[in-house]
Amino acid sequence: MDYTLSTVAPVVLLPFFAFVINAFIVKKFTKLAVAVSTGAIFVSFLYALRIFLDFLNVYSVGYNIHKTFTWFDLSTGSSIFKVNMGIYIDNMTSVMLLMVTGAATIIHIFSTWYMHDDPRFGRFFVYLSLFTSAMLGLVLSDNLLSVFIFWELMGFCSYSLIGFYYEKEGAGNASLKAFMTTRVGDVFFLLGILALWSVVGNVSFVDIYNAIGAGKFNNLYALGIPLATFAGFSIFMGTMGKSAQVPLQVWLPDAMWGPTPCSALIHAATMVAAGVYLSLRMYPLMELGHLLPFIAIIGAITAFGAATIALVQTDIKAVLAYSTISQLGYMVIGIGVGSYNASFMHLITHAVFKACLFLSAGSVIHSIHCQEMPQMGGLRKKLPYTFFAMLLCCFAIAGVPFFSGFVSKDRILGDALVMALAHPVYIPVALLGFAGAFLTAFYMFRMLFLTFFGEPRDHHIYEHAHHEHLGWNSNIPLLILSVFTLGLFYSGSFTGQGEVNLFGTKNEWFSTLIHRPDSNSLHHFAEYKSEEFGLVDTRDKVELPRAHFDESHGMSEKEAHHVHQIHKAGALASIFIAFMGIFLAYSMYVKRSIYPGWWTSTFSGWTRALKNKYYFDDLYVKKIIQGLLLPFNNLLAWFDMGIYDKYAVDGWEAVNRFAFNVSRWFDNNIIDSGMVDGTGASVNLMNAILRWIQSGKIQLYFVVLIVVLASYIWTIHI
Amino acid sequence: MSTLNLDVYMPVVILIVLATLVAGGSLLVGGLIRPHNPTKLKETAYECGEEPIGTAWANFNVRFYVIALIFIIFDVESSLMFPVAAVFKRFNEIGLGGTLLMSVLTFVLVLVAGLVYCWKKGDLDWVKSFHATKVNIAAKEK
Amino acid sequence: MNSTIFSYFSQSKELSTIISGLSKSLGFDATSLVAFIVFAIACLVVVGALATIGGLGTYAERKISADLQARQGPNRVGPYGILQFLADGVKMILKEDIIPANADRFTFILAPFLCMIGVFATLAVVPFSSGFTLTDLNVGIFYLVGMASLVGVGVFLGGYSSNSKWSMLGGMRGASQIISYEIPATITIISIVLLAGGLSMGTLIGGQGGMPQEWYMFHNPFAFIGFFVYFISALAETNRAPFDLPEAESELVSGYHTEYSGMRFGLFALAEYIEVFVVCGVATALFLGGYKVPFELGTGAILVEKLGLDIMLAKNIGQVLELGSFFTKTFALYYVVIWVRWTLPRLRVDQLMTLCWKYLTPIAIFNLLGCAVWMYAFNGKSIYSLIFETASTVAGHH
Amino acid sequence: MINLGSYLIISFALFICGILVMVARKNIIAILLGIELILNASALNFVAYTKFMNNNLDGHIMSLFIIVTAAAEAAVGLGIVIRFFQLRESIHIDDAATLQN
Amino acid sequence: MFSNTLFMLSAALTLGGAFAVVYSQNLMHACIYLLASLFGVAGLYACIGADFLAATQLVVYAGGVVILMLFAIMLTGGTGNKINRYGLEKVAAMGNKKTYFTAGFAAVVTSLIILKIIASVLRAQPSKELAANQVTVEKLGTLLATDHILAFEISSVMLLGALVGAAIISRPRKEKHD
Repeated sequence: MDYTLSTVAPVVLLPFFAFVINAFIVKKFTKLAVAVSTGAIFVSFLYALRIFLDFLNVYSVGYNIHKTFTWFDLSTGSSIFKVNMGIYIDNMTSVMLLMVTGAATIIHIFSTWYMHDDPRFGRFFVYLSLFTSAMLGLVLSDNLLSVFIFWELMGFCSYSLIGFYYEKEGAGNASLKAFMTTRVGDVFFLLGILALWSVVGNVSFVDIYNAIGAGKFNNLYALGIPLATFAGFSIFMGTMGKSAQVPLQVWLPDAMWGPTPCSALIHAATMVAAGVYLSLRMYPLMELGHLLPFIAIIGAITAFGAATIALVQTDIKAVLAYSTISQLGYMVIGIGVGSYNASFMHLITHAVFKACLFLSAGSVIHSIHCQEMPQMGGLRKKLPYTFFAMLLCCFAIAGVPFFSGFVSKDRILGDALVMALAHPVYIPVALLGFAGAFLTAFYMFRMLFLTFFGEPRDHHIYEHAHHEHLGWNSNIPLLILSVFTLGLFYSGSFTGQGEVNLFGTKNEWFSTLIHRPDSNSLHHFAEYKSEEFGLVDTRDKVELPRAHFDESHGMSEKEAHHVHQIHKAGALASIFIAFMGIFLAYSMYVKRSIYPGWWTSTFSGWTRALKNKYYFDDLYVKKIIQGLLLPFNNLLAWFDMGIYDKYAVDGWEAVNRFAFNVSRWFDNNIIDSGMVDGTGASVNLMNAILRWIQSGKIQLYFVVLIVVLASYIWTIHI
Repeated sequence: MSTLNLDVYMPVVILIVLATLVAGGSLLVGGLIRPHNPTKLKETAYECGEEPIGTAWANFNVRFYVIALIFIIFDVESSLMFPVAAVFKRFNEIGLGGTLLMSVLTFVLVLVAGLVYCWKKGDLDWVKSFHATKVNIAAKEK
Repeated sequence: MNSTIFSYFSQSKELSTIISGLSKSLGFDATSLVAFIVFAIACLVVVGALATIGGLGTYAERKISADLQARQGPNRVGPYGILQFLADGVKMILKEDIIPANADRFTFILAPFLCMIGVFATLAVVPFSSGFTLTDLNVGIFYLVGMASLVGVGVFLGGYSSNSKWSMLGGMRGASQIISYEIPATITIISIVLLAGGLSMGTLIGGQGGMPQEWYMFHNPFAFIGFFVYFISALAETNRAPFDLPEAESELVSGYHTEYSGMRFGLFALAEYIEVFVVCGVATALFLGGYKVPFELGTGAILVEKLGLDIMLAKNIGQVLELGSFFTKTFALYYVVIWVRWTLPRLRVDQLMTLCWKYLTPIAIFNLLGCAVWMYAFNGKSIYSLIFETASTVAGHH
Repeated sequence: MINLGSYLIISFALFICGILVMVARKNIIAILLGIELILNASALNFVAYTKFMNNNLDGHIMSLFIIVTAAAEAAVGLGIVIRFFQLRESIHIDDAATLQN
Repeated sequence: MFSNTLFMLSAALTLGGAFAVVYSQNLMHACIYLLASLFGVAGLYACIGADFLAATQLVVYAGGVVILMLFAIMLTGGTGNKINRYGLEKVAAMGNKKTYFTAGFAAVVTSLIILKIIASVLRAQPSKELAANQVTVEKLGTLLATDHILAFEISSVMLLGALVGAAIISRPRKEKHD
């Protein structure tokens, strides 16, 4: 089909117009505003679906649509300063569009139930609309500058959403924290954009690829390090901020102060995905800058560290928040080990099951008005649909076969294993990755069991939890999302390892369509020419040869077989690990009351150790785990408090204290002993001058301004 | 290319001069023949026979200013609209009328929003203060 | 680039001989000099004529008022009292000139001058005929709007400078009324500019024709409404009844010119009457086809073709016809202005503002957008041609 | 006679007058008058340069927007003056120094 | 010939008005002089072919800004009673020796700078024939509708902001009873 502005723009503009309209009508017509927002995002979803189906129909790696227009043109003569804006849709973008609009639609619908008794019901939707449109704009952008614009817009929206309950002090602080922390990354991101601009003269993705392919970055240095490294690192810092990687992860757990649907949106579909998406887009730059090991290690630390923290959380949303960080770590590992396609797939699968998890958690919280897991328990009878959805999602995130998380995460882990065998730097990455996978399975099921299984621990809460009915806007969204946790939709095969192909190879659309722009094939972008809006699209003009993007490109048959073997081993290992985790959780929280005999007979060596837990209820169990993991936990807490609080806050205080001491000494010894009068007089004099200058009289300021400006102009040569 | 020629503005200047001459001339001619015996009573301002108290240059109601304010905004708007309106026909002939229509529509509607705001807030009501006072008094009595 | 009265006369051979002869004898290009002379004479003629029209306007007003009220009106000076305005003028000149002691003398003297300048300068672009337009500036109608706004300053200063409470109130009211009604008037003008595609009077009238169905007034429904909006606004802008609040006798004695006596008052009155004429002329030019004569008689081409007249003579005859057309329409509007005065009662000041801001301005904006949409939707065709086309299509002619 | 130099001189003189008014007056409205003068000087410069240097219309656009901005500025500025007068019964600029201490 | 006359007249009006604004001790008169000066600027625009700008200058300044200022002067008590009920100078002085001295200083500094900037232009006087004025309205309209469409639209938003802001600021409010 022929894409024009009018067929693509509605995807972004509909939510944005919804935002604009709702901003005016929200006070008087709350219901209408909600309907407008939801309707807009739904129509937007239909557009995205159409684009996606179109791309699936073309089914070509290189098919893309790139339309630009000149934003402004300040070129004079030979010096070209021209900024283009435009849209760039390739396979990745189309999948992202579908994911974002789909998840946002579900979340909108769910919010109509979750937020309906909130006094700021309508305003929530206003923010949601803006947030979604910003994310969609980011996804559609063809250059880093507009990515940055939407990036910041999203930053603002997340600030508003996290601080939605601004009466609560914690919410206000959390929103500030999120805003400030991401700002650190954004400054670097902007630096990276500028660095790229200085080389490429443009910041469109395609032009950057062209520049990389043409070797423009060779022998360029910034601050003594290669410019590609500098730019890549700066942009990755942006990712670290937005996608909550160590050490900028601190904001994300606090983001749960916002309403739960907004957490779903931030954690699943939009905000955190933006960072990973950016890094994926800039993958050739990262590769050129030799940043991949660094990225992988950052990801591994995040993945494992966050998982360990999640073990000891009692707040259901906190567990989910840390699991988000951990899963983001996996995506970053995927980038780091060159597993481009799997990393992106994990982004999508994670978006789906994490949205579902958050909505389920929201459903639980809304039902019992409590977030603490130790007070829950046995809720599966009261909330059967929620339980069902959450169970599927937990399977997915834990990496149980046939579920989406398995497909994507195990590809990442398999590639990590391959890299680890190839290069020792990656060994800790693989180890931490597998350990994190184990912990993930464990803590997710711990959460599930604590919430839904066992006996109700707080009967008061249990009694007051209303029985769930199959409401169209409360449970249907969960069930829809939970269906999409099946791996089938992403791989076309059940295991994702290419072993059981249900519908033939062609149906492995994900791994066929999404491919990293390889460094050695980047020069193909040079033939590319961007199109102005309104002209024909660039279908097939950038038809890159399939071979260049083949997974096995550059590998011999034998090597490919070797890699395949390792993948297989990794898959088996992770299946084992996942079941181990689930099993452990089960054994800790449910098992004894149900099959104690089976336990003792199978694992007789473990019986004594585990027996101790028989007489502990959940609180003690938690204490033990906390005791075992306390050192590590403390290490992470030290990151949070020791680094930020100590050096930023306390360090500054220490400096101040020191300065105070020095000045006191100065005061006592020098000033008081004989210089008081003289100093006093001089201070008075200075005071008089300053007072005269700082008179609040605008005209005097004006004169001073003139004089300063004059002296400046006088010194420059005209 | 012809050189700079500003003859088209000649009538403007001539007319302005002529206006001054007509006005000044008639006053001057009149000054020669008309009587001139000022008295104190003649030179006071007319207030239906009463002695004027104080000066007339007192504070005026701020609604005059609000009216002038809305006026100047729309004045500026119209001066921006004139050139765009002048090219509308030509744009329409070459098929860009829709685009221009949209931009004109946006431009005007934004300003209409301002007018509506002022309307809703009662800045366009001349007798609002009177009405407001009444309402106030009624509220106080309650 | 602009057609002026000078460029019209330059078409005749006599003028070019005069110019070349003068250039030879004086030793420099005499075009400007001759142009100056032509312009000066033309301006004098226009000002003279307009002053007479203004004077006759007062007479006509009194006569028509008298008719409407079934009385005689002025009938002593000259036949049917037609020289009454001369007598009034002489009286005004002979009246004692009083400047109040507390007045701000500088602004007191300046105010009538501003009114005069503002009104007279607008005469430069009033299209009496295709040739006899003093100068057809590119920004004609916009220039007219700008110059006319000087009158507002003059009115305000007149009220302010007298240092009298009546005057002050009248001046404030007058100024805010003038500026308020400038908005609907200007926006309506923009909608006509939209139809015509240019700001100069030549373009504005050129898009119309001699027959009523070719006038912009009947171009589309919005322009039809626009005519009335413009006419009402014009009445208010010139402080004519029923919008003569600034000089409402019953409440403000005489408004902003209470303290003005003799010729100074006369100047205000003269400016007002000429402005009424100018405004009627503009309404004619914008909505009623201006100087256009039916069947393109104004260009004289038909006369040359059918009667074999000399080109210049034919053109001159065409100009006279155009002048007739313009003045007929304008005087008709002038009559309506006077007629309205005795038909409608004066508005209250709050009704005045309500009418302007809550009725006329929204309607004017609606008309502007409506005209734009009409232009876009029907490709700039008038409603008559649309009907005509449809009819001829239906009838099978094409 | 009509050349860039004379236009620059005129706009220069206008600018200086504006500065004199702005600094010398203590009346806020008078200061606004000075600002109008300065804005006009700059707008005049734009048009003069665009006429004598490259003969396109960008300077006209610039001047047009200067005029637009000046009108908006005058509206808001005078609004503030009026409000200030309602509060303090003064439009002396030195009275507007509440933030000084 | 006439061009020079028009230019001279406009320049004289502009500069005379501007100097009178500086010189005048009466606010109302200063406002009138400002009107004269702006009128002159319109003439100057007309001299170099900016006929639309000249007309805009007339419409916006003569018809709009000056009236607004005159109104504001009246609303702040005209030029009458000089002392308000707090004993403050109500209509502030139009300056005294000290302020004029400061202003003169600022003016001298500024003029030095500006002269330095424009010196090169003044020294090299091009004496070529000036081209005839073009039709600007249509071109301006085209520019506004194409290249500067964003500025055009945003100016409407700015005007809206000015309208709403100024209306809020200057809206009459009920006095507190103290």
